[in-house]
Parts: sequence; structure tokens; C-alpha cells
Amino acid sequence: MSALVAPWPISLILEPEVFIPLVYPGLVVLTLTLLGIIWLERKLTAKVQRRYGPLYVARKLGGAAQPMADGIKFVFSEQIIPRNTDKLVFIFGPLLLFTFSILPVIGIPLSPGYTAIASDISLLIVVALVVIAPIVLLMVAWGSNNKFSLIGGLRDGYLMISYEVPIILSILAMAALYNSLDLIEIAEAQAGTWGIFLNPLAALAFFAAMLIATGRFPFEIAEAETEIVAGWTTEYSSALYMSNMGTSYTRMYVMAHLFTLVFLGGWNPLPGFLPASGLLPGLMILVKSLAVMGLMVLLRSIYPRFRVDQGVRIGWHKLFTLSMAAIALSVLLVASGVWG
Amino acid sequence: MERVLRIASDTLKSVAKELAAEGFDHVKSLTGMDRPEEGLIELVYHISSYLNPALRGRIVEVRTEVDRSRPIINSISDVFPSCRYMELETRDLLGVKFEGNEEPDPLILPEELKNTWPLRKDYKIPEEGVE
Amino acid sequence: MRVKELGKDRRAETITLFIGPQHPGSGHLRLVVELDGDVVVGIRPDIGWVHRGVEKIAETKKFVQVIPLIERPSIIDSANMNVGYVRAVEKLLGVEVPDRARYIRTILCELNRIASHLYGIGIFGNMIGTSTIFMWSFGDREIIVELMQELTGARLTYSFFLPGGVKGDLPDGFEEKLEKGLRYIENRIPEYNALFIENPVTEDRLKGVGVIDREKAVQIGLTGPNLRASGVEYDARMVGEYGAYKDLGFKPVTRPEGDSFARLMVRFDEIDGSIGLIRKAIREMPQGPIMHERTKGMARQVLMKVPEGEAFSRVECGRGELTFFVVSKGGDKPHRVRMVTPSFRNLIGFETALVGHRLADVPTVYGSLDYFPPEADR
Amino acid sequence: MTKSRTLRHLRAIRTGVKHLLFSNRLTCPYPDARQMVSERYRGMIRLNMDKCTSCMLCARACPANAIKMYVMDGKKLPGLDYARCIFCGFCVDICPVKALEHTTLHDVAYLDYKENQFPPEKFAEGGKDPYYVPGGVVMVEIHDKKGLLYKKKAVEKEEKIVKEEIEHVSKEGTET
Repeated sequence: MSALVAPWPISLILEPEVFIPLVYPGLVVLTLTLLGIIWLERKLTAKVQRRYGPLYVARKLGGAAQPMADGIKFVFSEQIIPRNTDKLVFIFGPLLLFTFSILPVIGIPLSPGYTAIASDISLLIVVALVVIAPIVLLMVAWGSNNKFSLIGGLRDGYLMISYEVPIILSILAMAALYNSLDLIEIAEAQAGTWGIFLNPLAALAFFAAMLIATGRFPFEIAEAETEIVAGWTTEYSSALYMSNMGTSYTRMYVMAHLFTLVFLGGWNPLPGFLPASGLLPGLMILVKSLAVMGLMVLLRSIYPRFRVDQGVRIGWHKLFTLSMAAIALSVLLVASGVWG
Repeated sequence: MERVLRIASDTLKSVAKELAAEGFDHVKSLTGMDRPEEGLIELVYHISSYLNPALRGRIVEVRTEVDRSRPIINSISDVFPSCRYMELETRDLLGVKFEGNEEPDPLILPEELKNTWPLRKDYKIPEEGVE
Repeated sequence: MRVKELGKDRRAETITLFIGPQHPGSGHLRLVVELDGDVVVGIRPDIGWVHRGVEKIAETKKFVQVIPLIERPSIIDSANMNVGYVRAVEKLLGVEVPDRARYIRTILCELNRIASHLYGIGIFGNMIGTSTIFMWSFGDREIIVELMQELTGARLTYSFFLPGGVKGDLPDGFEEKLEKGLRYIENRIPEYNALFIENPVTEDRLKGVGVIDREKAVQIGLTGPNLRASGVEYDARMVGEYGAYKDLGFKPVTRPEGDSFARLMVRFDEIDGSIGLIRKAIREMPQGPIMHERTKGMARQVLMKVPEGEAFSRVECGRGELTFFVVSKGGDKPHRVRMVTPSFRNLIGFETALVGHRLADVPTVYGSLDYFPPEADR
Repeated sequence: MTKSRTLRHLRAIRTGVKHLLFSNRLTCPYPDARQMVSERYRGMIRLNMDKCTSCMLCARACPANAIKMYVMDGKKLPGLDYARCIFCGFCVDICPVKALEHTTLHDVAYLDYKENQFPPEKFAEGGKDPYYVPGGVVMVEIHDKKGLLYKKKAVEKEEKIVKEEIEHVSKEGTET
């Protein structure tokens, strides 16, 4: 694969089957991105709100190490497991949840040929893996044996049915447009025009559904602090709480990557110094995904949250209609011969 | 205070109804005053009107007395729902029982202070804390 | 209200939810909410978590020493608390406040009302999830607090009004700073509009939620902005018993809808109104003494004996009408101080406004009533 | 509210982005820089022992019973308990000879309850600022567009001396 002859441990890591799950977009970069995006979220919000935000941990970098410090604090604080919870679910639920939320990254290719699972339905695999996690979340909420947790979990369940349909429909609209379910082919097809310009309706529907799915404002309904404390994660403390918090951001990370690949042209266009194959085009994906995530977290400082009934109504009335319109647009584009 | 009505405690409800018919629509304040030397607890209602512009500037003061050892009086919270919580508060702090507006547990005092009435003059503020 | 009592009549098909007093959206208040699915079928407020016995402590202090005490229940609105008590004592003493002192009182009270409304709006914003409005209004409130600090020497608990007048005159250059601060607040209002009030999500959350109609609002004795948002034109400032409101030509703000959005908008419009009143007061302020001759000097204030009698005063606080009933037996300490605070009167609004709405509307109504637990508990 | 929803969404986002890019901060970076307060500020109180006539009016005026009279060399002098003091300023107002005055110091905390009590000698020193503020004192200014502006005050000689003193004291403190 690589033109350079590297010593075997390095070449092993550079193999896509290892690199993608472990380094990028897998664990290592995921962890760093989470720390970065939490910091970015706090900083952006603080700037809009006319204050400083995190400042003192790693002062020269504007407090960038604050999430790290918080993480260390979380891990070393006491892990409390309430007496009346279902202990098995309570402990393993968050871990399972985290695993399921990180699983979809294995389907994400970094460049033509550089992918962990070479499949012509990789888009479906990613989407299928993305929508498993909410079921585990419901289980965790139930296992906590707390009314607030239960309400939070149920809210997430309600929302799940409202965002999954638009996500899948808008993805289908794009698949119809590119005539493929392979993420590599989809990304390559966008070498000229990005998907967001071809079918902005699908992009809008997907983006909004993505906000619901990841619990970002204005759809931060399942964890609404002033209403139900912390929703499904109310009873959690210490490292397990950190895992829960990480889950929400991981989902955002995964969805942002999917959005980049399907709508923002993936690794296209490549600057001159990047080769068109191997893992380096992944940098382009990372940059775009970070921008998407930045936009998603910026909305925190602009919107209040919807009520759960309003969230579900938006999912079914607006986003469903929008994604159906997106499919119609795709079909029109293909049938009229404008595209494809 | 332009108008002060001193009434017997058993006529309170009918007086309240009359005032309501006159156009007074809410209770601004309910004050309980302990008068241990006479063995009485005096209740002072300040009643006024929101809707009637002519009555807005006026406040009727209704004063009545209940026996300190058996402080029971009719609640007027069905005539003026605005004084419901004031009655409950007076019950907590002075031990006056308002018939028709009863709740099993104290509104603003902790459970430990049930059946002690801090606003009665013989209540001693417990000294605690610094020094 | 104790837990065991509340758990008794729980039916199988409803959930009883205890919101508070340890809850991110409750403050020092417990709301016992009975839910059928997501819909509130019953709600009982349980208060008293911050009851400090102000009325009892007041009986042990001299008349003027009560001033810092009655400010404490609502430190974010302390000037208005202060003026209510001072008015009652002035009635007992039979002193008239000099004109200039009345104007200074009006300016400080109105500044404090702006600060109090900004506080309420900020908390409200936070309750429905816009932390930006929370931070903005607290940051902008800081300008008002800064101005009040300049005038009185304290950021929150001013103790600036004494029976018979005010403690000090306006400092040099205060008018200029005040005008800058007011202009700043005016400049900010369009931004609040764009980000918060006209935000479609805010509108979705607030319109038609927690409606209290005109008759009901009067019947349950709501007060302040909450009452005016239900279309009742009543404001204790209209009566003109205190301050310079009669001279300044005060007109209350009302809205007919009676929902959470109307309550928010009344607060916003009242900020505008207060700015106008302050400007007018500064312009029309007469020269003259700031303290009545009989109560001049702190020594007179502390050592004075107040003639026997009773006095009732009402003033309009940020959250509504505050009434004081002060009884003197001729000594240097009050025999009885009764304060009925606006939040305590607004408490009943929870029961009226919430039934039939969703759980997510509990914080909305809470914020829109601008309920402040320490003020209600005293 | 006639404007369309989309337009209002865009306006909200535009306002947010505008503040993200262009607005100033309203907060003072507190422990690094300290905001200067007005002349009237009711901070910690200083006693002038020579002026005091032992009239005890301050103790009578205090609403929180924070002032206690101590006997020193046959003269009664007030001492203040900051655990009780509510900074109402009544004692300063009532003092007929102006022996009490406010300082602008207010952000002092003590580890121990005993340290809160200021007998007359300590009371006469006023509160001592235990910390050096690296960013110096900032003047706060109200701007009609930007809100609060914090402007650095030029570091004066006295402050430098204070800094050296504090460093000196803290060094001594660590040695013992």
C-alpha cells in the first residue's frame, strides 16, 4: 500500500483494517476530537455570551486542556451505584452504548481504496450501526430506576422514531443521485459538485435530523437540564457519566463524518500536497467534520430547546416532508438527465 | 386607611361576601397579631380591588379577633382565593386554624416546628451559632 | 408537605414527580407534579425551604435596623423592598419626604426594577435552554448594578433609603454615566429581540403556555407583571403613594394574552418604561434637601421612638406589589412587621397555569412567573 | 411578528455569529485583575483609634450585633466581627467624629472563624489585602455601545511597593 518501506509495527498500524478503528476515524483521533470539541463548544458559547470560558488549564492555549482536567476529575471521583438499580445494566449499559456509538466509524473510508471494510453497501452499514445505539440508551434509562432517567430515555425513544426516518430517506435520496451505496463511490462522485449543492433539501433534512439524533440544541430534549436534571444519565457519576457524555459527542462525531462524506464531498477537493490515495486525504475529512461539529455546537448559544411533542412533530411533519421532497428532487435530477 | 371594619369572627365570611359584591376582588395582606395580655389573636385583612378603577386606591381593613386558646375561624379562601396561602402561613406562624382551608402539613415551617408558633409573643428565639 | 403524605394517593396510571428543592430548574422550591404520561394533571408547590423568619427577627430590631433585614429576602430587588418599609415607617412618624429625595428614590427604584427584570428574563431564558440570554442579561445587569453601586456604595443591598429621605445625593458625573448605561440597555434590546424574543423556537415554547385569563388572575390575586400580562391595568405605582410617579405621569404596561410570552413581554416593555421614567426623573429633578429635618442624621434614626400606631404601605417591586403592615407600640422597636411579598402572592399561579400542560412547560411557567423562592419564604 | 419564520431563524443565527466575531466581553478576569469600585463603596471598615470618643453609638446602630466594645488602656474601643458584619454602613454613618471609614477592600476571605474577629488594633489597620493582583486594578467604564469596558490603571509606585511587601511577607511565611 504505502510506497515507503516502513518497519513492521508502523506498517501494521498503517494497514486500513487497523488504522481506521484504532487511529482515525477510530479511537485516538476520536478521543482527541472529543476533548477538542468540548473545549470548542465551551469557548464558542462563551464568546457569544460575552465571557471568557475555560481559561486557566493550559493558559497559553486558551484553556484547551480544561476538558482533559475535567476528565481526570471525573475518573477519580467516586463511582456511585444507587442501591435500587439494575446493576448489570447500570454498569455495562454505558459501555455497550459507547461501543455501539463508536462502531460506525469502521465503515468510513479515508480515500479510494483505504477502507476497513470494502463493501458496496458501506453507507447502509454505517447508517444501520448508527441507529442501534438508542435502543441501548432506553435500556440504560430503564435500568437506572429513576423517574427522570426514565422520562429522559422515553423522550429519546420518541425522538428516535422521528429522526431515523428522515436520516434514512435523505441518505436514500443521495444514494439515488449517486446510484451507489458505497461511500467511496459517493465521495468520488462529488469530485466536481458536492452533494449539498446538488440536493440541498436532503442536506437540510439530514442536518436537522442529525441535531435531533445527537441531542444538540434546539433539540436537546432528552437531557433537558431544567426539566429532567440530566435525562437518561441522571443517576450516573464519575467514569460512567463521562462515558455517557462521551457517547453523545461520539454520535455527533460519527454523524458529522457521514455528513462530510455524503454531502460535503468527502476528501474532495484535495490540496496539491496530498496524494489521492492512502490515509492522508482523511485530513480533509477531519477538517470538514470539525467544521460541521463546530456549527452544531454553536447552535447551543442561539436556540432554546423544543418540547418533546414539538420535536416529534418537526421530525414527522417537516423533516419527513423535506426528505420526501429531497427524494423527488433526486429522482427529477436523475430522470431529467441533469445529473448522473 | 379610609375604611376599617371591626367585626366579630363569626361574621367574617358574610362580610367578605358583601365586600366581594361591592367590587373588592383580592386580599392584599393578611396579618396575624398576637395580643397575649388580652388572650386574643387579631387578624387584619387588607382587601382591595384590581378591576374597579374607583376602588383601586382604596384598601379596606377588616379586623377581627379570635380566642388565643382556641383560635379557630372560617376561611374566606373560597370567596377570595388570593388569601389561601396567606391563611396557611398564618396557621403555621400563629396557630390559627382556618376552617375550610386545611392542609395536613406545614406550608413554610419545617416539620419540627409543627405546633410551635414563632410569631406568638411568648416564642423565644433560640440562641445558637457564633460566639 | 411531607413525602409520605404526598405518596399516599398515587394512582397507578400517574407518576408523581418531585421537582426540587435540589433540581437544576427549581430553586429553593419543591413542585410536586403529578403526570399522566407527559401531561401535568396536578401540581402542588411546597415552599419554606429558605424561610428565615424575617417578621419575627424584625420585632427584635430597632426601626431603622430592620431596613437591612427586609432587604435580604430579595436582594436583587432590595431598593423596592426598602422603599416599602420606609414608607410605612414614614407614615407612622408623620414625616413627608423632601421632593429631591422622592426623585432619587424613584431613580434607584427604577434602576433596580430594570436589574430585577433582567435577572428574571435571564433565569427564564436559562429555564427554556437559552444560556445565552442568561449570560447576556446577567452581564447587562452588571451595568445597572455598577450604576447603583456608584450611587449607593453597595452592589445589591443598598440600605439607601431611610425614613424621611435618602442617605446621599447623586454623586458628581452620575447623570452622564447613567445616560450611557441607559443608552446601552436600549441598544441591547433589539439584539434580545433578534436572538430570543423573535426566535421561532422561543415563540413555540411560550405562546399559549400557562394561560391565566383576566378574571382568574384577579381572583387568585396575581400581582405585578404577571397580572398585567393578563390584561389587568393595575400597578401600585399608579396609586402614587410613593416616589415621584404621580409627577412623572406613569402608565402601566399591559398585554391581553395572559400566557408565558405575554409575561415575558411585559417585563421587556417595563424595562423600556423604566428607562423613560429615569430619564424624566433626572430631567425634572428639583434641588433641595434630601432628608427631612426631623430624621436628619443617623443618630436620630437609630435612637428615634416611633409614635404608637399602624401603617400600611404598598409599593411595586420588580415582581409585583409588596405590602407592609407595620405596628408600633411607641417604642424604638416595631411591635409587628408584616410583609407580603409579590412572589408569595404569585405562588398560587403555578396551580392555575400548569394543569393540562406538559412536563417541559413546568420550567417555562416557573420562569414566566418570575418566582423567587427566598422572596416568597421570607 | 409578521416576519417569516425562516427570516427570524436567520436573524437569530446572525446575531449569534455577530457576537461570536465582534463583541467584547462583559466580565472582568477577576483574580488576575481587580475592578476599582466607587468612592462611596461600603467595603471593609477602618477605625481611627485616636479620633474615637468611645460613645458606643456604632455598637448601638449595628443591626447585626457585629460591633463589640473592647477595653484597651482604660479606653473603650469598638471591635468588629466580620462573621456577622453585613456591610450596611450604619456604624460609619452614625459615628459623630468620623472615626470609622469604609475602605474599598471587599474580597477578603479567612480560613478560620477567629480571624474574622477584628479587635480594635486590627480594626484600626483596616482589612489587609492578602493577595497581589497580577493584572493590576482595572477601571470600569460604561460605554453606550459596548457595555462595560475594563481599562488598566497605570501601576503606581505604591502598588509596586505593596507587591514587594507581599512577596517579602509570603517568603517569610514559607520559611517559618
